[in-house]
Amino acid sequence: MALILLPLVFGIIAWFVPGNISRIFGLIASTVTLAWSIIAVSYFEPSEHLLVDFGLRFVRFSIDSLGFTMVLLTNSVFFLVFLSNFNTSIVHEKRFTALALLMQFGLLGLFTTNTILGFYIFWELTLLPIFLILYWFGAFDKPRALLQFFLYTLVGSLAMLLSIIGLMHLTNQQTYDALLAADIQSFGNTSIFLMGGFLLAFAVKIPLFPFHTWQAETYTKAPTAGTMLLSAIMLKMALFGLLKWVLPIFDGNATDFWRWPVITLGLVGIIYGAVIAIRQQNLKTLFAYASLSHLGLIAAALMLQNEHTNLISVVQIVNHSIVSIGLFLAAGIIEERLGTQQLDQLGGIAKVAPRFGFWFAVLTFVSLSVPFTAGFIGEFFLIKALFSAHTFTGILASTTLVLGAVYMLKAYQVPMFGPTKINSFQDLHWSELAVFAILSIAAIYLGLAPQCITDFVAHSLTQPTH
Amino acid sequence: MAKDLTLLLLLALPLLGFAVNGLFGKRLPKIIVGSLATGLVFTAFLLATSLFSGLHGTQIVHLFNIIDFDQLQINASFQIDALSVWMTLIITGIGSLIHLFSMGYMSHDEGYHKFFTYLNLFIFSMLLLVLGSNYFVLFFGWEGVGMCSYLLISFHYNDAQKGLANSLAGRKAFIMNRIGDVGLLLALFMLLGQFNTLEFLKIGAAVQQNTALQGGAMFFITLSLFIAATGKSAQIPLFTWLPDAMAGPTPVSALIHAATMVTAGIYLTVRSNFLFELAPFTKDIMLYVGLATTLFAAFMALRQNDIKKVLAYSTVSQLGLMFVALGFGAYTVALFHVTTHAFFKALLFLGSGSVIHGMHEEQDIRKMGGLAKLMPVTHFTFLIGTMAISGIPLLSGFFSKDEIMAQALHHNTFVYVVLVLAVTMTAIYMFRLYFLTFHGAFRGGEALKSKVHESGLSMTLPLILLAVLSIFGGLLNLPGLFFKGAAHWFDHYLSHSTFGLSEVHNVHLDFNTSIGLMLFASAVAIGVMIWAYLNYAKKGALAKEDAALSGWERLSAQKLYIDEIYHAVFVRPLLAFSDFIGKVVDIQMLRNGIYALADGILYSANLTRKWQTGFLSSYLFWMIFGLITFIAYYILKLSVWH
Amino acid sequence: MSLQIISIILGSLTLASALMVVLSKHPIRSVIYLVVTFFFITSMYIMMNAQFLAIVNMIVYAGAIMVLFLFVLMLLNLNKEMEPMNAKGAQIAAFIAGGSLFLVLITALKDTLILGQTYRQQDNSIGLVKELGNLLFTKYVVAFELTSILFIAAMVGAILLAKREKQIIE
Amino acid sequence: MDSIVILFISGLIGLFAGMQKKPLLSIIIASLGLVSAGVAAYFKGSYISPLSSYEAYVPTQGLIIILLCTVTLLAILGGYKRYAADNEHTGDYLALILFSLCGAVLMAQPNDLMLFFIGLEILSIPIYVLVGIEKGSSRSAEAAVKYFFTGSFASAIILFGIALLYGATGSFQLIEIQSNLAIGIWQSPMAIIGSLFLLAGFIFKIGAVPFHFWGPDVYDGASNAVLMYMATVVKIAGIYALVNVFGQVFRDSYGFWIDLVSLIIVLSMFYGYITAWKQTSFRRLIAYSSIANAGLMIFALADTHNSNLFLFVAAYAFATIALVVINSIVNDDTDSLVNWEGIAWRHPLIGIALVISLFSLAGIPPFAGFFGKFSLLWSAVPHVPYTAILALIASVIGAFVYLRLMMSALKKPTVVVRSPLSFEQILVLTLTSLAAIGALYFI
Amino acid sequence: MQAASSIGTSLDFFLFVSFALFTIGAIGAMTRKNMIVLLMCIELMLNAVNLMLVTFSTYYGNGDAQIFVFFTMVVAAAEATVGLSIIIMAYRNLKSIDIDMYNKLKN
Repeated sequence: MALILLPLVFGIIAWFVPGNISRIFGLIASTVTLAWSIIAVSYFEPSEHLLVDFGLRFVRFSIDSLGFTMVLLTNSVFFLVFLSNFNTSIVHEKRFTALALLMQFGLLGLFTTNTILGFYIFWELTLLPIFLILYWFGAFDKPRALLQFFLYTLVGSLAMLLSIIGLMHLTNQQTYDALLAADIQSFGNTSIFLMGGFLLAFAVKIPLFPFHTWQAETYTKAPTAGTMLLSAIMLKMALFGLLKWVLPIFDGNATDFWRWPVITLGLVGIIYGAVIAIRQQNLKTLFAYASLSHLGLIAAALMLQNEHTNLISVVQIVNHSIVSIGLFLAAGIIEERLGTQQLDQLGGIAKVAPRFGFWFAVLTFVSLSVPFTAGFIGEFFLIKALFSAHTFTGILASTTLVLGAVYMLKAYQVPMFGPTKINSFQDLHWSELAVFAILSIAAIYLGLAPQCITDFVAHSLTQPTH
Repeated sequence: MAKDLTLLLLLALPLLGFAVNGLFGKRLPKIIVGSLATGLVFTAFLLATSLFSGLHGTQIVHLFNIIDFDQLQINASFQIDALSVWMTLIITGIGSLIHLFSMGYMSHDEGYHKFFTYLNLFIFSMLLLVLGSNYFVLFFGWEGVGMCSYLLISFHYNDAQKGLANSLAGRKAFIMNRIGDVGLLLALFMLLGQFNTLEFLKIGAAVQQNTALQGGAMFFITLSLFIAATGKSAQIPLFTWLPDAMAGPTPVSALIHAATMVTAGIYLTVRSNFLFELAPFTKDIMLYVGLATTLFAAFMALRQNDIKKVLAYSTVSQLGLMFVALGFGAYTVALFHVTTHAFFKALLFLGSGSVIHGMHEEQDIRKMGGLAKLMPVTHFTFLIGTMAISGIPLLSGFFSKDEIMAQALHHNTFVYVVLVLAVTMTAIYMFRLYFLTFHGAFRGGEALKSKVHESGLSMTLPLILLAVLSIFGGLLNLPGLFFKGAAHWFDHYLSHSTFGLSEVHNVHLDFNTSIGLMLFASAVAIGVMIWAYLNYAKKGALAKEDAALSGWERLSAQKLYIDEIYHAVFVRPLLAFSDFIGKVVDIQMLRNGIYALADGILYSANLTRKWQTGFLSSYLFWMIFGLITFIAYYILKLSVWH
Repeated sequence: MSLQIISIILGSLTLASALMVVLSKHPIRSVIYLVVTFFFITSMYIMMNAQFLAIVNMIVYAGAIMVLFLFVLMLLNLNKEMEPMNAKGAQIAAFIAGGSLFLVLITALKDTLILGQTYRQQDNSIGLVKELGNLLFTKYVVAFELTSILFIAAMVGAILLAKREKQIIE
Repeated sequence: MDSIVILFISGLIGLFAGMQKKPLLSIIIASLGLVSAGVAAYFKGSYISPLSSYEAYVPTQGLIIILLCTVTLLAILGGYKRYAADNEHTGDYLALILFSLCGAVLMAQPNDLMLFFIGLEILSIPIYVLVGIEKGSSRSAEAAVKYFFTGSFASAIILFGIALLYGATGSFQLIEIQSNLAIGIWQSPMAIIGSLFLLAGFIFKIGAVPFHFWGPDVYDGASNAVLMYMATVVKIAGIYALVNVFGQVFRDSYGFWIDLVSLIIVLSMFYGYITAWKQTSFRRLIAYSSIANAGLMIFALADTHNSNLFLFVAAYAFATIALVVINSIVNDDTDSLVNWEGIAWRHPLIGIALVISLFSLAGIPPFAGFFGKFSLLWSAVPHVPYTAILALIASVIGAFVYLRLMMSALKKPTVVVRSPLSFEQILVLTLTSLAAIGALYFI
Repeated sequence: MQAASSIGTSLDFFLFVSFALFTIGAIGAMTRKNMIVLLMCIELMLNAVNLMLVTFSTYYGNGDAQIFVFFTMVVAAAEATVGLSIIIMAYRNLKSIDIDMYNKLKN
């Protein structure tokens, strides 16, 4: 219970903390939550469910090993976000600390809720803090881009709300297990529509190809911490929803109906994002499109509903969080110190700031999913799954390797290599260094021993469903 | 020491060097950094020799499981057999020499520790590549060396004159390699789909048990493997990165882009021989691709003026030669050439490195000349290298090339004729290079001439050792003409414990043909040497300026315009496509579409608010209108229902 | 028979005077026509034997309320003709709207406008004061009492609004 | 009936106490009246009322009465500053509000069309007056004029409908009307036309398209204090009356009018939200948003057995009151959205209440507005799925309106101006915020 | 009872008159600009309803409708009072009772 409520409590306290110690408070709060979840996981029997009930009608919690993985991921991400921004101005604002912690609460709720309406509530609950963070601390010159982000997510989530209402009406159930047990297939085409509603929400959030246009602009204009939160953990909500809720519940004709459309969109996204990223001049925009490319792969692979692929996709989800924190941190560091992210204004930073150059390179290679990193395991098995499903999809999906090299290396070497164009560049602060180190170690550890996640998650993903 | 421990130690040593130099290198004195890296690789070499001496049969060393699902198991495990140990010997042996060389060559470089860090990482990756007992671990190494290659090519990323050029060359290499990697990846998927394992031995066993596998599946698998090989081993169509990769420091060119990494494709093919044997069509493709590569690369090398570029095209050409051998199914022959090529090409590159070092980073042979007196050791060793690669009799290159020619003559006369042409060109450009560099008058100006100096011991020692190896390397696999007992030692060595190779037998020509072949080859090589001597050393012919070139010379100097063609056919359309979808589709159509929708709503807001006129009469009118609508709705509904 | 003719005549006169309320330009005349209309309506009530309502209509409506109207008109000194007519288009639109409302009403209700045929003779004493009084103070006493709220609210409101505040006298 | 009597009496007392020119006294009396009316409604049936014989005519029990009293209490507290400023009339204003609330209570749960009509008038007439209390303001006068004429016109329409219904069924009692119509409303066009006129009148009261025109102008011209009352209570009473009449009496002809109602819902929501987009004045914005919200409320008609309306109207009312209270802090005489810029920085409570209220109105969890919308849609979706889809699309546009407002309010100003809040403002903002959050625990 | 039966045949006509009266009132409300006349037009509409109610009352022989008419008159009186005071108040502000002058609030 404290696992879920802790961030809420901290988030409320954070409003009353004076601004000058808010960054320390944020760091402590996130450390405590992380530590708490680590302790909790050590007592957690992965094959069991941890039930938490506050006596609410529509919101109940049940934590399984997948949920726990996501909880750990969430807490780690928030810890890293606070740590990595320790030296930036944003954490001096108690508003940020408080909102971030509230958002953490929303995410934890989402990952642990056991009711479908609870899923929706937490889904939207996360939107509120991130919206305020983006608005207050972002560089949105026009409200348009920010509103576009909201429009898209809202359209998606309202479609999901309709689907949830329909689902609850049809099955007369609301908990996860009961919904799993319900015979959705007997509703025929209705179930296809219902799943479509969910998929629309997820497609916006992941994002899948034609629904991604909010992403690049939002990422670019958002404060670094906000971008990290968005891409490292918020997008994962959709994948989690797909993995845990939608695919198992709608197993059957609805999934069969949507499988190839979604895979197609995912594939289009993979190539589309990568191709666009090649020519981007803004670092964050480039990473945003890269993210589109990477997540399209996970989404497409998830639709295959292959047991092993599902397990591996969790690894890939974690990996993507690692990568996006790292890359956006790098972009943020550049932006913060030089005030620009335009590639043509940058050059030769590695010379001035060798430590930064080194760690950025490591993260670049992690995102290129070279072997020894979690990304490799992830991409290898996901593409393999797509390849087994259809040769052509596999071949198309594997182009991400080549195109990824094209844009990632550009993103790395244009600012870091070449003649030095900048005057001074303060090398990494210890907090940033720590984040980079943690991320790299995690990526390499998972690259060599992905089994630690897959075994744990397998308890909740390989249970016989119907 | 137990073999598995030896092996793990062998792997761990370069990794240790990488870690130590990476973490503390900046604070350690250069000498310690360099000797640590070199020493570790050399120790690894010693361990490799111990493995070599104690080698019998194939042994698997299992480390841990990477993925362990019920049906699917992927292990981090290693395989000790003749092939892997031999490759290990080359890598660590040549590697330690080049490390030694680098200690001198890089001594003035700021990134000294970084260089050795990367170099050790490369050695580690390369060892993974060759030692892995399955394709997965192989892939680890495969991509790892690609990554190191990138880092090392773009090592001098901060160069003020060349700007981003170095790192762009690195990126080109990485991307081209990645294309090949995709091939390997697809092959892996197909293998997993077909055999549900990636272990060499298990796949081999499955192949042997089930002979019905011949056919489509095998063709696609091997084709994908070959695509991977073309990427890494710089074959047509993915060869253009290798000449550009010369942007890296010269020891890197020697180690990665001549001796070891680029031969990974050959290694892969040899390792997968049992698969290739089932796919004759792929072998044919391989043969002709190799043939074309060797010919065109040799042609392109003819009029290059950058000392390293000549060597780079030469490498491409030699690699093509190896693929020709592989195309004939002569795996050991190819590997033999890999070995000798490693010796003499490393020698040549290091020699050129020594020249460049002595010339203070000048690489253009038009500015050299007469270096023989200024740099005697370099000159002498370089000459040996040149002779070895040109096929001057009794040097290592002579034997290895001769084997390939023999295969060609036996299988396909056309191929043989083309090969002769290529080999002749090889001799021509090599001697052109040699004479222009070391003979004639110094063309670099007096100021530079006074500064030119012979390199130090750490650089010349590797040169000498490699020269020795280049001379005697041929002894490893003597043709069975005279010393029958010592002949074909290498073939036997490889076949006896490498899976699949024992079943493959090379053709051996009869005595007369062999002698004839050898004599012909010797005549060609020596003839070219004499011609070159007369032309360049005596007549003093010089390399022409670019503007003066015409006809075939221009084509050669411009590398057949392949880069330009690639740029026009692939790069430009991709960029244009990227711009198109990035700016037109994404921004203008999709995003502005959303904005247009929003604007439409905004605009309609302008209309709807006009409805609220402010006049009470109109409000009352609309209320009555609403009432009328209600009643009309009723009347309509009634008439529809009845 | 004669009643029917009388009712038709009365009805026509009612409508005619009502139209004059709408059409006459001078507000005072409108008031007068309205009083006339009420008078005709009252006579219809009498025809239907709704005596109490007829009297109330005469006294309260035609008497009190209309006097109030006149009073306000005089008070505001607006008895001169000052009303600019609407734009023709709006006028026509209003007439068309009114006409169509009437038309759709009649169309929709044409089948039920047959009260005369289904009319059964009823006790015609219901409109008398006694009957209505009984009803008002038994069945509808709640409503009757609640109207007091209405009145007091209206009274307070009217005073609140119409009272001339000292501070805003210009 | 008890509640009505209590309200009336406290209104009368307040009226006379107002002569003391002590605003505090008036507000205390009014508050006490409201609280005791609510308490009386809550404990209805557990005590013996001297008025129990009237209960058959005027049922005054249930949450709805309590809601009306609570909302009115918040509204008079929120507007207290305005009422107190004119201390000569404070008692009159509050009395008018209490009288008007009597009408609301009377009409919200009608079982007799006659009482309903009287209730409607008791509700409306004081509001006509209240809209015009800003005597120096021509806007206020215009608003009063417009509201009065459109309102009377609508009364005539409702009356016409009632008359037609009476003509068709011979009774004003809803139960009798229902039983008389049970043989088939299709036999009686008169009843149907009557019901349509009645519908038009209801829609006028809650201000949905196409009878919404009074809304923006009147809200714009009225003072913030009055707006708090009339934007909430009138709508609540109107929608409850609509649901009770249509959901019960005309349940049989559901298939007939539901399409029309759907059309009204969709038009209202789109029209309201779209037009709200371009407003530059806060009260007009709230007016248009309330048109859209009225459309949403009409969803309660979709399921005649289980309307699930309560939560939504409560959330709507609380959020609206909170926003208008906030508006009254910056926009007293003027009414421009420009003044909203950076308003959240004036006081933390303003920021919190504003964010919560706007998100609640936009229907974003975990605030009451979401649960209100959810429960409405929960009942409606099986019956009118396509309308629900359109409504959700419209509410995206609505979310935009609220978000833009919120963004402007949250923008950090260059110079942070603090405005102290008075006690009753703090009370109102706190209560509304707590209610919006607390909804989570009551569903 | 000749007279009574003839009144029966007149009922339809009274209803017709009532509808027409309502319509005329509505038209007047839409077209007239003078607020007092406007108020009168609305009174006309109310009277139309009254007439209809009395007609129905006669038809059903039921006094309820006549009671309703009584209340309608009450309401009309209250409305007229408030309406007229609003008109006076408005006149003081804008010095006009032309309804078209009251269009500052719009859009």
